[in-house]
Amino acid sequence: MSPWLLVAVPALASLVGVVVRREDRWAGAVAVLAGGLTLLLAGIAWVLEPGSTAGHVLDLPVGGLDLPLATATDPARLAVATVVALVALAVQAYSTWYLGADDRYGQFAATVSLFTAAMLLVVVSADLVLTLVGWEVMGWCSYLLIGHWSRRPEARRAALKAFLVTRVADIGFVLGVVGFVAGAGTSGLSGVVGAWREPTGCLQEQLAAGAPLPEALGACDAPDGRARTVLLVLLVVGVLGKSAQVPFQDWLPDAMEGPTPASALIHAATMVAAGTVVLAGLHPLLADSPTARWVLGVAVSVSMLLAAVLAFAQSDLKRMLAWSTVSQVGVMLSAVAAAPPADGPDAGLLHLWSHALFKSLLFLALGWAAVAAGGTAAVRMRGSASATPVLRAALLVGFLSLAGVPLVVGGVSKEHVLAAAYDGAVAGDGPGVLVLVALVLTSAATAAYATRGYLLLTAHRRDRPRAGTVTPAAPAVLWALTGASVLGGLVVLTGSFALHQVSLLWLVLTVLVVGVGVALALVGGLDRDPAEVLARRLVPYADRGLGVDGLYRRVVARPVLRLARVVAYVDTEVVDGYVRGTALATRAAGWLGSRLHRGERSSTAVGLVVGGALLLGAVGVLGWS
Amino acid sequence: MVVSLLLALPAAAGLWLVTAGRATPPRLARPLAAASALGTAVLAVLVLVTGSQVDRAWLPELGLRWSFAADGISAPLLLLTAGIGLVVTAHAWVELPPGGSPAGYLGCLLLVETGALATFTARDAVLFLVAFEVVLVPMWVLVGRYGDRRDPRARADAAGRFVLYTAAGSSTLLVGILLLVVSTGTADLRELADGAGAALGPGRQLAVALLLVLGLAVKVPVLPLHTWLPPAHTTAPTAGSVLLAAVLLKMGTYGLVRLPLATVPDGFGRLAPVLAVAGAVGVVWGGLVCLVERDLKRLVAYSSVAHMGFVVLALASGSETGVQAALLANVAHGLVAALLFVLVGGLKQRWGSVDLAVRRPALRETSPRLGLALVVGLAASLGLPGLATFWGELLALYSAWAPAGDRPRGVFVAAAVLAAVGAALAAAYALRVAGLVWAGDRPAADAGTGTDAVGVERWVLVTLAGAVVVLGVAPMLVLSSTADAVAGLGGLR
Amino acid sequence: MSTVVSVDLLVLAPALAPVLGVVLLLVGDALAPGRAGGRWALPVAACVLVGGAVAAVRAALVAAEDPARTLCLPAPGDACLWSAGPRASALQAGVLLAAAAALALVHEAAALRRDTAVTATLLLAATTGGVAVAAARDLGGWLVALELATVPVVALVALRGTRPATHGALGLLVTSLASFALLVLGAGLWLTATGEPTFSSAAAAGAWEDPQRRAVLALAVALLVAGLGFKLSLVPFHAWTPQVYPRADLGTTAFLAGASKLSATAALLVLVSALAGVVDGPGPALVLGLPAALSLLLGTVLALRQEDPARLLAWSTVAQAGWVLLPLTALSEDGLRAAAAYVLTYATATLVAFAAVSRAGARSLEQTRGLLRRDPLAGGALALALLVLAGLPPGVVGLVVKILAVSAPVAAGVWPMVAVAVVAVVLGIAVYLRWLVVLPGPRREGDARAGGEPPRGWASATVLVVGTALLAVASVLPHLLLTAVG
Amino acid sequence: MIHLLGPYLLAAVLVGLGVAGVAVRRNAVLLLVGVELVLSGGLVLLVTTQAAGADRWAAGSVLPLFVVTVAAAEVVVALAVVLAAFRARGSIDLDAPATAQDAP
Repeated sequence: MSPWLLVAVPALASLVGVVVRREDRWAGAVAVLAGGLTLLLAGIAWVLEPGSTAGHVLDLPVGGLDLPLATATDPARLAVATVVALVALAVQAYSTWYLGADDRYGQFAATVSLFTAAMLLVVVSADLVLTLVGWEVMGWCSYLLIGHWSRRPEARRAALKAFLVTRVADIGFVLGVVGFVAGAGTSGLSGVVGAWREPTGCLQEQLAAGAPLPEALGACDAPDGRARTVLLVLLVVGVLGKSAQVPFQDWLPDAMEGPTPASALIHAATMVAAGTVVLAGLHPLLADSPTARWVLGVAVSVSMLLAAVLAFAQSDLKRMLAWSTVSQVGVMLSAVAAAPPADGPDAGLLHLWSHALFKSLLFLALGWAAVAAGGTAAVRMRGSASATPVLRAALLVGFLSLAGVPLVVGGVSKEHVLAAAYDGAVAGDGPGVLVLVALVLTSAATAAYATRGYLLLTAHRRDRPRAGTVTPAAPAVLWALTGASVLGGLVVLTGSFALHQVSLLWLVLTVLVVGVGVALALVGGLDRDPAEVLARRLVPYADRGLGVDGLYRRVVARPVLRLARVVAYVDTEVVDGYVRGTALATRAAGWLGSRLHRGERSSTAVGLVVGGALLLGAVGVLGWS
Repeated sequence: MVVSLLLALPAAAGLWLVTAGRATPPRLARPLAAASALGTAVLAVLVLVTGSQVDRAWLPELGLRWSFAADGISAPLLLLTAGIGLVVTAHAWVELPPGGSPAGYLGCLLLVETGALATFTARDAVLFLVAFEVVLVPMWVLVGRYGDRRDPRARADAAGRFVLYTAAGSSTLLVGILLLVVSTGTADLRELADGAGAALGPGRQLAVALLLVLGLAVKVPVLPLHTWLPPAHTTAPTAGSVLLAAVLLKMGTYGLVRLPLATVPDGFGRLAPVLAVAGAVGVVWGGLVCLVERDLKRLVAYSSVAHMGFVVLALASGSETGVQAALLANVAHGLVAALLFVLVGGLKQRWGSVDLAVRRPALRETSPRLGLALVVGLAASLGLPGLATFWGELLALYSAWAPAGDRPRGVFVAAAVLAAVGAALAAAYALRVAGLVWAGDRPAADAGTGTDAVGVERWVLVTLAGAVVVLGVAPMLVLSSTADAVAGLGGLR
Repeated sequence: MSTVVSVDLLVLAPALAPVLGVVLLLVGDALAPGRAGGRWALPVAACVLVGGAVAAVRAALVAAEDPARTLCLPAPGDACLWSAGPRASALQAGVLLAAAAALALVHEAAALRRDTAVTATLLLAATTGGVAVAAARDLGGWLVALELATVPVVALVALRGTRPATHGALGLLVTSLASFALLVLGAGLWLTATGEPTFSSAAAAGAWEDPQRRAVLALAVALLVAGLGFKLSLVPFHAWTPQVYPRADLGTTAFLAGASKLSATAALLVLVSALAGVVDGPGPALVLGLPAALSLLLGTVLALRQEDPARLLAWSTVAQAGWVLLPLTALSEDGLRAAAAYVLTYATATLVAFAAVSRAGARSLEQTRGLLRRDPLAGGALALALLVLAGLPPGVVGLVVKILAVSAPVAAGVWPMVAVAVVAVVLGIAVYLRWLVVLPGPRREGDARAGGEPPRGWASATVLVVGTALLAVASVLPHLLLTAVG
Repeated sequence: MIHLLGPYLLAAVLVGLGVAGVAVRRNAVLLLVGVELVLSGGLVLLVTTQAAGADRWAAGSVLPLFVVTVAAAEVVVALAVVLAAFRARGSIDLDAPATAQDAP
């Protein structure tokens, strides 16, 4: 079975979905059936035939460049593909209820299908160009999904911001891809890795010999060590943007303006996590480049800790989940950044797997609760899940997982991440120590806000909250995801992810750290909002994401717009000036000429003849001799 | 034989419509024009299938032959032109601009198509120039007579600027061609390409390349020779804008491939860094202007400048990949620009103006079909994978990063970085338009529903959007057609 | 040693035909003065002109291999005073047909005047000179023929009798006299420099070799060019053109713009063909290039400002004269051919334009608004003529001759002229499009002529039809034109 | 041939005088006189050339005859035009206004 099928089914579904977008029932049926089929295919592939690589399905004759457009289906990728398909199916099924009354449900479902296809493409791609295709399409889908309720100005702005921030970061990603492909002469992942694995020191030598950079660049077109570092950093920048890591983190909380199922999809299994998959594919190169590892390590360490703290202090629970995503994606990437070459990146992928399950569960549960409560603010949602058993169960499992309690899926993966970071710290040439410290602190903070979230949502209320009217799809989805979150950790037993044995020590340490976090959250007792108790002063700042939005505007948006105005002015007044100047000069010459001929005097005419003859004679005699 | 028919059919129909048949009522003129365009399209396919060519002496004193044939490089452009010809004649059912007789308008459209087809099939350098000039007058009439009715002065200015600016370019081109012809002793493009300028000294090569590039750069247009484009686009009727963007600009890039790149590769190589920087700056420049431009039609025009910047950058790289990228991006931009101009023309017809400063209800609410087409167009404009522009522009970046061996790599890498930044700007302006027009900034409640695209307009949009998607998913449709011919260009390395 | 000069009447027929016409007219007028207002004179004149044109075409066809020569002197030298190759014959045919066209326009206005026979006689006399100069190879014949082509035209202009016309005639007269003096002086210097009374390459080559004689040759060529510059309306010898064109009657103006330019070019070609291939370098190119560049620039720039069609065409003539001279700066055989092809195309297009203006009776560009609807024949022909003059397809022949005109200096490497030509192309397009743009305009309310008045005059219609047909054929098959000019 | 210097000088002086006359005179007849002076300079030049070294056809001697004839014909036309101009506007000043409206 070709992995292309995995991509083609949801892509086709989106195409069909666009055609039948006016008919909600058809659109829903197409989306859910396609989602189910995709999951089935992914599962079958995972179970039956891992380990194949296929290339050259499309023959693109582009001169000297080799574009195999290869796909790869190793077990880890297929596992991730399966969980992506699962979450996508869950989101599609859930949306039939959540957006059932929406007048643009059809478009939404089609976009989700396309989004799924793009993510699956990134997952199965073993080709940088294919990866880029999926990567960019996801960005566009996120724009459509976040801006789904485009009647609201906030949604429009959030969509714009999400796309622009990620696209700006993508400058790095695109250039990185182009650079790697150019150096290798092929876009196939194995070819790129092979070519760049043993780089030359050409640039280094040229620069040391005193050649200026442009010349040195011209002299070294073979894969080069310095160039590799630059390209890796560029790629990392792109990944940081899509994954909403510092300094690009601020688009993600704003993206909560989108419908909750869209948030679940974007956060849990697709866009923000995609960077982990990409970097995992390039891990052999990354692990060899301390600079790139440090850039990534520092960014994700800051991100995960900062985001965890901000999550704790959010007054809006949906935004709390958003910040938790930033933090958890940081955790995934930290495994890639810190893991020494021998360990491989699979700890990060495992965390991607588990995060997909529990984060989608949390989002979908929260979405239901928010519908019941009529808003997502912490004050309003207080106790909104307390009356619905399925919600309580889902939230319990979800938050336990988020906190990283051992044995549920989140705990299992987090232990592996910690172990990888520890290995990295021991190996010593990467940011292992930093990452390890950040991870431990983040785990505690995560446990604290997870506790806060659970406490708030399931707090006892005098008035019995309404459960909201739901179709059977919603509870079914939640039950399924709850089950998956509980049992998902068993995936380590399948051997799909290349993991090291985790010693019991990590179990104990995790329990300890989580315990500290939970205890911290419970300082104020069970009835009070821990954020009120511990971080009341921080809340207003946290809600605004520390004002980074203003920073974006001041540092990027406004200067660019100012430059644009200058350019537009220069374009019409200066660049076009020479055109108008020519016209003006012609007219002036014409005016001057007709002034000269105004008299139309015959004597002038004769004078001109005589003068002209003299001039010509002089020119002739002087010129010819 | 077939290739002669290909040129004769639209020429005859067009000439008849602008002269004897000027008074033909629209009810007859429209089907006639559309039928000619359809016939031309069929003939274009036939020409490609049969490999028809014609080659006889036309002006032996000048070594000028009446020589037309299509090869892999011209094939996609031929089909594009024929397709766009169909689109614009069909569009006459949607909009017949006032200002003169409808038949004359349709005739001018067909004549422009003729000129473009002749340009893309000409196999003789001087004949190429003659064909190049054929489009000028009909296009001038389209802009100057059938253009925007509101401001006659602006109309005359735009039309005059178009024709004079491009004439300045083609005069320079003429000098370049003549110099090339007298230096090599042949005007046959194939022979010239085979010779690859070997007969010329380095100084002569540079002079020829400079003249050719300067002349063609006006048509492309390459920054800073682009200022004729925005007024022309803003003023021209919808179909005129479509032809201008989708066909006329392509003549410039096609010329760059056929003339300087193929015939004087060394001279072109020495100019390439300048051209690459101009292209990359054009990408950023166009993007920046689009961020603050108020008139949507002008905005699309400036986005054309940006897109053509990618094409120029790819061409300048001088590698086979670069030329392939340029040819692909060329066709892609033709489709996308056609789609956007049809859309914007439709909006202008409905709203009276396309000033972005006017707050309007969401297009996706009032006219969902137009909205969908707009989103496809804008997404293509920002280079979304899966749509036509992506491949060309990515490969353009690639070719700039890894240019031909004799190019100064540092300059090209810098240009690639600049162009990548420009691609991000493309996202910014595309989303600016999407935010203002598609998502709307006025509540829909007080707007009511607008008229959506129906009938011919709908099918025109569906066709163009479909073509954009198809080319995005299957870029090999163009690439495999051009591959052999590009590989055969002597000057590439 | 025989002293008999050989005479071949058939070869001389192009020049003899108008002479015959002159004789017929004079005799006829003497026998029956003022009969039928002298209108019978025009058909007779037209017949002899067309007959002469036929003879010229025949000569061109016969002379394809070897120039037709007559008036050959016996030894020593064995030179022929009349030598018409295909190019000269084509120009002769052009002169004759252009004169016929001018005659047709005279006919159109003939109702207004009584002295048609005189007009026709003068016209034929001037034509004779124009025809003869193309084939003249000796200084004497050349000078006489040239003046024969000029003097009657002065009288023609003055004949109108109005105050502006006499003013124009006076301007024309004094300029022509001055330039005649220059020509004589130039001829004298030529003889001094070369010691040969003929325009032959050998003579020029001899003078070119000797540095002292070279300077005299330079002065001679400069003065000859200056004298011809007046007839061609080259800047700075152009000032009479905008004075005369709007003030003379259209027929005379058409003759000045058509036949007169053709004969002047023919004379210039005689001179330059003696130099071509012999002299080279920037100096000789400069003597031709300076007036050419000035004409190209000044003519176009001023044409851009004109409102009166006749004035516009006057300045356009100045600019086009620059175009004729441009290829000659290359001093090569290709340049000669290009100049001949250019002037033929220019004359045809200009005559068509004058015929259209005459039909429309327009005294300003604005009055031609809507001409395409009002009078499709005149409007369409005018549009094509303007496009040819601008060098834009569908007036392909205009473009082709421009390409030819530029290719000669490109091949010779006369770059300044090429640069000027590029500028002139663009400005020229602006000139003609400015006129073209009003042609298809809407019907003007309140314009008396706009009410569907039936087109008049078969004579101008003939000029329009024949001229347009020539332009159209040459556009499709420019090869024919180039074959005609060798 | 030093003995020919005189005639050459004479020709130059005649031409110079004529050119000066043409350049400064506005009266049509006086201008004609200037032109004739230039012409006669040209004739002297021709004849001198003939004297200096005969060409094949004695053109230096023959040409002046032609030129004088043509010049005479020209003067006839010229005087006719001048006469017409005088009749039309009462002045033979070259710079008299072209139309009655232009007259001050």
